[in-house]
Amino acid sequence: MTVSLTCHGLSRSFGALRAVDGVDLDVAPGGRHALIGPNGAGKSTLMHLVTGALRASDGSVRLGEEDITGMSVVQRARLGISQTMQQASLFPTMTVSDNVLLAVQRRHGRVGPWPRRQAAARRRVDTLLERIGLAGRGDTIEARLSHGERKQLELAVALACEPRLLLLDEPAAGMSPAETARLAEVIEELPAEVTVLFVEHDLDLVFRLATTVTVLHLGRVLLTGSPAAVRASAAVREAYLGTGRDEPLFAQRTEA
Amino acid sequence: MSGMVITRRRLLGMFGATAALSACGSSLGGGSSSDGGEQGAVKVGLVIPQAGVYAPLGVDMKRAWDLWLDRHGGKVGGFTVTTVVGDEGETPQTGVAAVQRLLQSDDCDVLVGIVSSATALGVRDLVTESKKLLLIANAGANDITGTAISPYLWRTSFTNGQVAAAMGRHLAEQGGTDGVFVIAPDYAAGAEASAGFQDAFTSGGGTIAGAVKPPFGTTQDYQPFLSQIRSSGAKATFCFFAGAEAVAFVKQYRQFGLADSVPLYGSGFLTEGGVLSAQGAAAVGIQTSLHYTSELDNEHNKEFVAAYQKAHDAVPTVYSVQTWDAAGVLDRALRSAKATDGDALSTALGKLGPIDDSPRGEWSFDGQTPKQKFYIREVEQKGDGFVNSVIAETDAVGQDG
Amino acid sequence: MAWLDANLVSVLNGVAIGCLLFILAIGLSLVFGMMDVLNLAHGAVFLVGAYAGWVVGGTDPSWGTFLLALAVALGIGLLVGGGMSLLTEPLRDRSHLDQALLTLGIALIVAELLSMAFGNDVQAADAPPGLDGTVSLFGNAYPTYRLALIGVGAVFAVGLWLLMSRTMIGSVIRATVADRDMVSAIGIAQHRVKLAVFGAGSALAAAAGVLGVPIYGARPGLDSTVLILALVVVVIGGLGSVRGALVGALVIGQIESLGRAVLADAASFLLFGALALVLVLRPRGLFAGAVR
Amino acid sequence: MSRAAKVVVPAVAWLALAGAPVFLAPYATTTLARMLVFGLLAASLALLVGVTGLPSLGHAAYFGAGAYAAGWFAQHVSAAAPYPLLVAAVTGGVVAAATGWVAVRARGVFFLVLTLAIGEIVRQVAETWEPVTGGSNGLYGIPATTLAGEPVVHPALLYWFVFAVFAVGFAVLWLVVRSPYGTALHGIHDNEPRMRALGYPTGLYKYGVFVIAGTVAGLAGGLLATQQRLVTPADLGFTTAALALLAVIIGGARSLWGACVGAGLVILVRDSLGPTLDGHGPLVLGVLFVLVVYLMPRGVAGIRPRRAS
Repeated sequence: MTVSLTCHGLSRSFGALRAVDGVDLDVAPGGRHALIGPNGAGKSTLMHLVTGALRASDGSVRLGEEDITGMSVVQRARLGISQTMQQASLFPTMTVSDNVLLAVQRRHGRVGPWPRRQAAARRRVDTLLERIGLAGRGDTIEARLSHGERKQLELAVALACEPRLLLLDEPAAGMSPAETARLAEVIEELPAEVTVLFVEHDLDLVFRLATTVTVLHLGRVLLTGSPAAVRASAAVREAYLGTGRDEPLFAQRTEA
Repeated sequence: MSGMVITRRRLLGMFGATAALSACGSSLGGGSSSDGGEQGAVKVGLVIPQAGVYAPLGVDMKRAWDLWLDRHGGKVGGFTVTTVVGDEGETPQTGVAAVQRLLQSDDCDVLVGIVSSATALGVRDLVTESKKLLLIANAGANDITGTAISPYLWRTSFTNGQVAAAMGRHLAEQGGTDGVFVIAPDYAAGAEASAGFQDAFTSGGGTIAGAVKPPFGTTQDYQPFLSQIRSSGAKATFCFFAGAEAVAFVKQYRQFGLADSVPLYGSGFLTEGGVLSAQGAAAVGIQTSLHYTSELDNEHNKEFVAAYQKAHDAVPTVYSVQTWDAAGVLDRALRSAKATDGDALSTALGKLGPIDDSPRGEWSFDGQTPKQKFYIREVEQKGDGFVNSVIAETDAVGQDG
Repeated sequence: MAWLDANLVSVLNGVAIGCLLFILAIGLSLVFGMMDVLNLAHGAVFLVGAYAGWVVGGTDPSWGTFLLALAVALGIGLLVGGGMSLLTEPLRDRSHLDQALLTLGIALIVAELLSMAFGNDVQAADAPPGLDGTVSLFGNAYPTYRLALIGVGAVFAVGLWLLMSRTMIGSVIRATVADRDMVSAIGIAQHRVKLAVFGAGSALAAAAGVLGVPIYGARPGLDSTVLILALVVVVIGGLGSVRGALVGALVIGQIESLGRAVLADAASFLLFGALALVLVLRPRGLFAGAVR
Repeated sequence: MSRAAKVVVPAVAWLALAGAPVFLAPYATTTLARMLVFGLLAASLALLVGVTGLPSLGHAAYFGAGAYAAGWFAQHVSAAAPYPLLVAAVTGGVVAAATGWVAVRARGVFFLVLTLAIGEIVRQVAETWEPVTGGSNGLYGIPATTLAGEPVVHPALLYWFVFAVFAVGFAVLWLVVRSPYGTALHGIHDNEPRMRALGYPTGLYKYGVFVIAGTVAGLAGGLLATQQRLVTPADLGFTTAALALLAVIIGGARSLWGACVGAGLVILVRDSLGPTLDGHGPLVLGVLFVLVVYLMPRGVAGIRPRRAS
């Protein structure tokens, strides 16, 4: 049940720019693996290569034993890869419940063109919303949610797919401290057999959740190790500060 | 529920019967019918295209209808006429809806008009089931008074085959133009005209050099077909075109230098009415067959043309005359039927005999469509305008030419 | 030999018709490619130009009146196009369908206004002096005006190519086709680009109307016939590129000319048969490259 | 709208439609029947445009294909209900299946152009395939539909027949919208890339709804042949497609009911008002198009356009 994610020599170019350049990445089954690095390091591109939104120029991606390099987004999703996106974008004219229901019915129901009562699916939706902190917001139209709420909903939708591999792209960006704390709890409460790979700028969160951290720099892997090893690494400090960037090391970014 | 419907219908029926009785009564009271005799009223639905490509024909038809009423004191066959105009538009979608409205909502007694054959065929069942008379003043599909015949649809115009066959017979009789190329657009009327011409021409001993069907409605440029005519070595060309296509074809026929080497013949719509002024000098010399031209030298036509010009400052066209004659035969039918229902009028039309006061010359019904003479006309310049002068006329022929 | 002669004329004629179609379709293609607006009023603008050519130029135009008509049509086209750009501006954030339907409404209104102003009769006019005769080609008479159209089309094509490849305006246009948001991000006001392209595209359509009068005339219903042709051209050629519009126009010119001459029996099916073929094989047109 | 109103209003509307012939004169009944026919076409288009976000300019092709099929079948095989209508629905679906795969590959404005082109191709076939379609004159003299051997010609009976079939077609659409599949279509409308990320094969879903909408449009076409007993190339032309879209927009795009109300208005303007306007019918329709586009604040399809990702 529990799967690993293995990237080998993974590359992606945009014209002359090699956004991801020969990355080897091993995410252990049931691991909590964080991906960090300065802006432009290739974190999001790497995530897209794993979800299938972008196709690799070179290298391979494996989920457990299965080579998924040539698979479409849809096929990968059906293998159990689920994701939240950096810019929260769901289904703006649907209710919060229906947003989650879309994921639940894909995972559990048969999506036929005739009505079903879906009582079980609705119960699942309510349970998830409660777990994520959106209880009572089920009948709200998605477009009316606050930014933080929308990020929560993203996570709820991703979890509703009952993924084997969960990819989180900056899950805490734009969240209030209280929301971030709730998010951390939710992730910590995830079943151990779910493998998690996440990109995050909030290092407190990273060090709280991650079992392994990979640092990307200029499209390459700079370092993979335990949180403590990464914190102590001189090379990481160099990568963040030595390239002339003036942002403080590992500071929490606020971003719209 | 249905009880209520029946009650309604009964009520309507009673109204209708009352109206019919009163009409009858006044007719009896007035003795033998005369021009001044008040026989009642008739509501006529005039179905003419007011929008779309056929709209110019609608104008000519409306003018003729108005002129007829104007010259007969607003009465047809002794009945006071109320005219309701319905816009036929360009397609049966609008045409059928207009007829439906005139029959069912405006309660018209008689319908006159209809330019498009598709619309005429499309309203056949509607008209037949409501047992009202429809006098078709243009639509020329053979089937309207052929395989799709209904006792309630009569026609004062022509059939597509009949017009073209007149030219076929004429050319065959003339001889010397063996090897004629036939071009007509790829739709029902074009096919009927093409077949009508070819049958008449070949059975008269002529030979066909080739035939082609340009796409209907979308052909702006006839060069590919003109090239074909040239390379076929034809001695003459027969064509069937109307409206914008007639203008484009005639102008391009001259632009590509064919007009001087391969004489052009056609069904009369090629050079009739508004299209002739658009063609201008390019049309000079073209010979066409038709059952009318404003140049006809007969008493009724001269009077008609003068009155028409006075009233509308325009020269009448074949479309005007067809509508004028529709009014004329309706006048006779109402006079003898003394009723406005379709059955009585249809019976009356069947007994009508020759129409001797038409601007087109004498004609009569053969079946439910005219048996009439055809004129071979040639386009000439007259003053600063152009006219179709008569150079020959044929014997009277019916539906199939 | 006669067969060959006849078909050489058809090929040449296809080029002439293609040139006219190119001038007509380029505006539609650019507005479509740059602004994502399907302008269903493009045919109506052509008809406005045709009536301008007939009214200003007269049925037997001199060079003076013909050129004046061309100038008038360019002016009116610019105004109409600019107007449509402004009218679609409030719909900027709405779906493609809204904008297409708005232009359809405008097309119906414009066509109806034209028929009210100029009647429903078919109008035709001659070519200006010197071009209204015929020349002998391969032993066959051929209208001089159509040969001249090839020249005009070539001038337009070269001019537009130079504009697109050698000028600032051209690079903005190409960049807009490729990535509209990028262009606005570097500080070029999108609504200005749109106004300019809409105006210029419509002006060209109106000019095509004047140039087309000696062949097509001016009449109700011409707008929709021409719109369909222009749409087929841009779909076949691919959207938003001058090269695509040119190739599409020349291909359609040949289909309408040589194709109809050679395959006369299938003439009615040729145009849409070719379209269907392209749609199945290359749904984004023959020259859909960087275009979204 | 309150919960009670959500039940009461549709109930009253259905009852009024069912009882209409009792209160209305024959012409009004016939017109209402035509509105129902066009309404079913518009509702099937609303499933594409409003629910799924596929703005088709060629939907009349399937309507017309169904109409021709029903007319041809009634003329040559049997006019006994429900066979011509079944043939119509199947034909609509088959033609949609044969052409839809080209269309659903395209996005945004390309979808508009491709569907328009498909519509024109189908219309051209209708104009030219004379032995079957009757060419430019169309299919006329279609026999009246028979029910238990009796021809249905009386305006009220014909209306009830049309109404019953309309109800069936409408119910199909309604059920689809309320099914899990309908929820998925709504999701595709809102955010297609996201639906793919959830594991929905959206291309297949769009193709499916295209075929369903084509089938119901074919059924509506069959009703047209039944009701009008005439089918011509104009019935599947661009004008018909555009008017159906207009009806959908007037109704607010999302709502199947709204589309039917919009269809009623369009038919009223075109068929009842149009013929009395001295040829200015097209002008009124043009103004209607412009007004509707500006006055529908949520936009035609009720969506914010998304950037292609």
